[in-house]
Amino acid sequence: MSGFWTLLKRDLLLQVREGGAVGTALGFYLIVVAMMPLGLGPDLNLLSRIAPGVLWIALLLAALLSLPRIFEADDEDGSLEVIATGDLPLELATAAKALAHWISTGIPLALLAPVLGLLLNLELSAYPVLVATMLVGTPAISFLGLVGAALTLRARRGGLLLALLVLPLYIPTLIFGIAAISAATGGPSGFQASFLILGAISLFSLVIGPVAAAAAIRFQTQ
Amino acid sequence: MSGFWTLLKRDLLLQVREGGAVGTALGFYLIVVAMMPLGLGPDLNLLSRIAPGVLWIALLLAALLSLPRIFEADDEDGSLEVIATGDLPLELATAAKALAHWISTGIPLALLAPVLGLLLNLELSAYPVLVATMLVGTPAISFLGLVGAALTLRARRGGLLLALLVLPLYIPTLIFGIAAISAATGGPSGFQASFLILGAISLFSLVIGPVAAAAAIRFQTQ
Amino acid sequence: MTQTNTAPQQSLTQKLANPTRFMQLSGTLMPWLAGAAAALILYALYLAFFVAPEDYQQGQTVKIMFIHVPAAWLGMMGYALIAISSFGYLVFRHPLADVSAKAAAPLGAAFTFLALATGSLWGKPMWGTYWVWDARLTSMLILLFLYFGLMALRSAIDDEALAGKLCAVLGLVGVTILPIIKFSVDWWNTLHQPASVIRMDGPTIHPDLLWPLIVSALGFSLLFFALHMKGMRNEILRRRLRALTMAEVDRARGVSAPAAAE
Amino acid sequence: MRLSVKHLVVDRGARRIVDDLSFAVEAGEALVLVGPNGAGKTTVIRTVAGLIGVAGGSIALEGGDAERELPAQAHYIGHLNALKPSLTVEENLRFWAAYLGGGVVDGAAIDAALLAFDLEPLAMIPAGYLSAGQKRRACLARLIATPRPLWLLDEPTVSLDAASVALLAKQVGQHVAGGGLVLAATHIPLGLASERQLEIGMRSAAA
Amino acid sequence: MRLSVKHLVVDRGARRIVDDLSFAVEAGEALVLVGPNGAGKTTVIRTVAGLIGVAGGSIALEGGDAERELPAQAHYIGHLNALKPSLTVEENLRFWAAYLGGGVVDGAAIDAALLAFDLEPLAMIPAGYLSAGQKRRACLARLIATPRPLWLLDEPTVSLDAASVALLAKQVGQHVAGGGLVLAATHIPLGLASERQLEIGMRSAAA
Ligand code: HEM
Ligand SMILES: Nc1ncnc2c1ncn2[C@@H]1O[C@H](COP(=O)(O)OP(=O)(O)OP(=O)(O)O)[C@@H](O)[C@H]1O
Ligand SMILES: Nc1ncnc2c1ncn2[C@@H]1O[C@H](COP(=O)(O)OP(=O)(O)OP(=O)(O)O)[C@@H](O)[C@H]1O
Ligand SMILES: [Mg+2]
Ligand SMILES: [Mg+2]
Repeated sequence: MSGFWTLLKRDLLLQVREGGAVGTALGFYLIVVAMMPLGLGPDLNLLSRIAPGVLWIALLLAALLSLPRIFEADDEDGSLEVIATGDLPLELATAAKALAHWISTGIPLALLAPVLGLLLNLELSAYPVLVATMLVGTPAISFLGLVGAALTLRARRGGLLLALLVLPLYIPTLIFGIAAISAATGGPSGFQASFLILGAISLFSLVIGPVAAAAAIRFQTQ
Repeated sequence: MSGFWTLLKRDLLLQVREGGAVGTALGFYLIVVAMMPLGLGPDLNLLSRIAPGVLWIALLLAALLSLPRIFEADDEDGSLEVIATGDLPLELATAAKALAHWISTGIPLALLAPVLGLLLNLELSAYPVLVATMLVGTPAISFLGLVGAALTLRARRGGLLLALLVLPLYIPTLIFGIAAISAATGGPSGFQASFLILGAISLFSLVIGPVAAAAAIRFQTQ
Repeated sequence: MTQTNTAPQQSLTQKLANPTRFMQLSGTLMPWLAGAAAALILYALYLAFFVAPEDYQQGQTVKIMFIHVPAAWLGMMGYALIAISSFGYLVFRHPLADVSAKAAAPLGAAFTFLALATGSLWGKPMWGTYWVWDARLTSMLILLFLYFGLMALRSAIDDEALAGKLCAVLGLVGVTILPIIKFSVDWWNTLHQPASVIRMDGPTIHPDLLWPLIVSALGFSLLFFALHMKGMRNEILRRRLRALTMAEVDRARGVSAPAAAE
Repeated sequence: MRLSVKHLVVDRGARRIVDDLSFAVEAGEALVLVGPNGAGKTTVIRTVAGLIGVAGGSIALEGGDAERELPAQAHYIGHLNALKPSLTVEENLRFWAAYLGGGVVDGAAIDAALLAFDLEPLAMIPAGYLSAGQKRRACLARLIATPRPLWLLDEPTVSLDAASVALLAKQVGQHVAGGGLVLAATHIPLGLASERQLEIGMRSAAA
Repeated sequence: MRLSVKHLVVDRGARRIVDDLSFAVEAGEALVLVGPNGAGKTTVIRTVAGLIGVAGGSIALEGGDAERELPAQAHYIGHLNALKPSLTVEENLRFWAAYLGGGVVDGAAIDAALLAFDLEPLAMIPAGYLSAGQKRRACLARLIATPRPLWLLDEPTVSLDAASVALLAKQVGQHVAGGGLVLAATHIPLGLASERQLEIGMRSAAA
């Protein structure tokens, strides 16, 4: 297991060393949210009604754009092949990389969401629920995204293809994430149920993501 | 100038040979548009009202995701450096690449838009205007995107950073694109003005894009 | 045919000569600038709180204006400064221009952010909400994004010289697109919203409010330049330190170089 | 210890690249694969490293650690250097030592590795700033930082100058003298005191 | 024709890599840059190819085509092969011939180029399926497909087997015999009949 922490630590160190990775994701999140009123019109009532959806969709897209980097750099410079010759099972190595992605992308995005809620005139009472829901939902984004990143490693047009593969997998997270927030802010009841399902999806992807990703990588080193 | 056509032809050939580039962009476009009702709620009136905005935003994102590939592959395998030693000025070489991007991404996306309009309950009368507007607006997407692709060539976290740089530049195109469609479908008048401004923005980016991109690339071969 | 004039003395040391003069000049200028800024801002605050009348409509909240409006102006001016510096760097290759552009980005972003923050705080009592998608607000937000883009690009590239050049390209592209954004956003809003934009027009400002505003704007401008100068000084010092460390590394390598060459 | 490859068959794409190849490397021996371009040297080394699946035959490290997979007992040096440009040479090396050594980093081994490839003056420089040969040396230092019995070297001398090739030859010699195993592919003589060569034929002619 | 480099100064990052270097290559001459790893060979070649800006001094091709920039009269072969994996060897070659030759492709020259590097059996194979040495040969074929007076070769023999090195030496010999100019950097002798060597020292010691 110590290899797991070594790898996690290095990935986080690289994020810090290569500067601004977190900031870039946050900036993109901010811009996509800001583009929505430009596209959909500035009516505050409308915006506050669709705010949970906009925040979740923009979060998905911001996470999506950072996914290719999970394996790309390690593949290009040959590190991935050396990682594959380590003691650590590849399943755990990929899990470490997904965890690093969640820490460096998922958590900051979830924490930024309330600020963007202001721009969309989201009800103040929704903010704690918003953050909690996103913190519980984002692991699924990282660990399912991991599979996409691994599958498209050697495919040309990585980013686009990755998005195409992964977005459908994200749909349950999206639906229950929005449902949980809407329920908590006076929509139809059932907050607890949505929240639990969201957690279950994340746990499920925690298991299935690394296994599938490791298999995909093994095929591609051939 | 013959180098220009040679390069354009090769880039298009590679798109064909590497199979499905166009298909992937179209698929992503479809998914993002399909996600909107999931996120924003299935109210058809609402959807048809915001349809032009949704179609434009999704188009921007689909184009955005394909931008990194403009220079990436040529940079990784060393082709870009050989291209720089050609007779063709680098400004024209980058213009050829942007043109190839527009032909292989901008045009198909613009042509697909009406089909997706159906999903969003867009008024039928809007369809010809929609396609015309997008065909006139998408060159700006490719040629401004070119600058972002060139600037982030050697930067880590290419895709995300690229998006962060380029999205603000896309905002005028977005606004006038939507304005033109809204105006044509019974919104406030002024279709012609919006349409002409959109064309002007595209022409402007046709000039500024290749020049800035060539400068950025020259700095980076160092 | 590549032709470059022989200029053996146009070396790194020579390039550093200019910054050296800048360091001397700015060193003597800094305290005065900072002092004047502090004095003017204090005077403006005094005017704002003890002299200026309350607005009959806005009450005490009008005092936010004395920070908000200068911040908005300086936020926009910051980008102009970046554009001019970028041009200077790309055309004249003057290293100080790059230092200036680099120092101006976070500063301009900070003032833009200040304008946004004070504006939203003001918006709550005036409009009943922190944010509306009004043209001016939106274009200010986009300006903030342009600043973010510049800073993100710089942070994403190791090689500092390269980062400077690329940021200069982006700075120039951004400035050509900036008026288009401003114009388009203005247009967008009037399309979708009735002319209910809540904003006082310049002429309606009471002279008693105008005078403190001018003093405050002057004070904040001096503050901006003082901070900009400080930022440039820091950056020059940081670059010198880096050059020294690199030289150290080179020297260490030089010692063992013959061993490698054997 | 003994690396024994028996009746190895490897396909890539739809083509049979290696057909019924058998060889063995004893402890204390260096085997160098030679052959023209496209003969299949890279394919064999990557297969032994577990990066390519076998279509037939067997690969085993007899007398090795039964608990661990063969690839986990081998160092694989491929065409790429596996260096992060933003980390310094030493940070790169420490990471690999920790990762490949199961979390334990032996400070003395790191120093020895830096010394072995004359990297001490470069230790604090980000790997992105190195020249081609300097990068290759930083990559090779991995061999020393974590001890593993089997070395798989695919064209290890690429970009190295004569002095650096000699450094590598010395390290390979010491590893072999200490009972290690080396399987290498190269077009340029490694200059080892004792090496056995295995000629791999042009398969495509036969296929 | 004459490539004349005078008092060249080149900086990379903040460091001075080349300091006051002067040399000339006459028509019909091959100059080989030699020196230890990190000496600056790659830097010099890339600078002549116009890929790195000069900090001082001059680079000129005297007697060359005054209408064209120096890089447009030179072939630059760097560490990377500039091949598209999804195009066949011949398609790759044709593209470069068309692009570098200003749109004109001479079919006979393409055939000659394939023949020169023994690529005819591989002509129809996508470049992605080639071994390291085969890729390098496909890259080198560019030299023959479009005639340009100055060849800039940075470690051209990387991954090549002995037979392929001989093919390259023959082509370089013919180019030089026909009045061409060659500037190369390599750690392995190219095996040319006549070559002049220029030793590049460790510049950083002087800086
Ligand atoms: C986040 C919200 C806000 C932003 C981004 C913002 C932005 C700006 C900008 C950019 C300017 C300078 C315009 C120029 O001189 O051309 C400005 C000036 C001004 N703003 Fe705001 N503003 C905001 C909210 C408010 C609010 C709520 C009020 C008061 C109701 C207000 C009152 C003013 C006034 C009085 C001026 C000076 C007008 C003039 O120069 O004629 N602003 N603001
Ligand atoms: N991008 C860079 N930034 C800063 N310094 C660099 C960069 N690339 C190379 N260097 C430094 O420049 C020097 C010369 O590098 P160069 O690649 O020219 O050497 P070389 O002679 O080709 O070596 P090799 O034989 O290893 O290929 C080296 O000391 C290297 O550390
Ligand atoms: N990905 C691939 N798919 C299909 N065939 C491949 C692939 N990679 C290599 N080959 C083929 O396999 C054969 C052996 O390649 P390999 O890389 O093992 O050769 P090598 O002996 O290492 O040659 P070199 O000395 O040039 O490195 C070659 O004929 C090559 O064309
Ligand atoms: Mg090989
Ligand atoms: Mg080199």
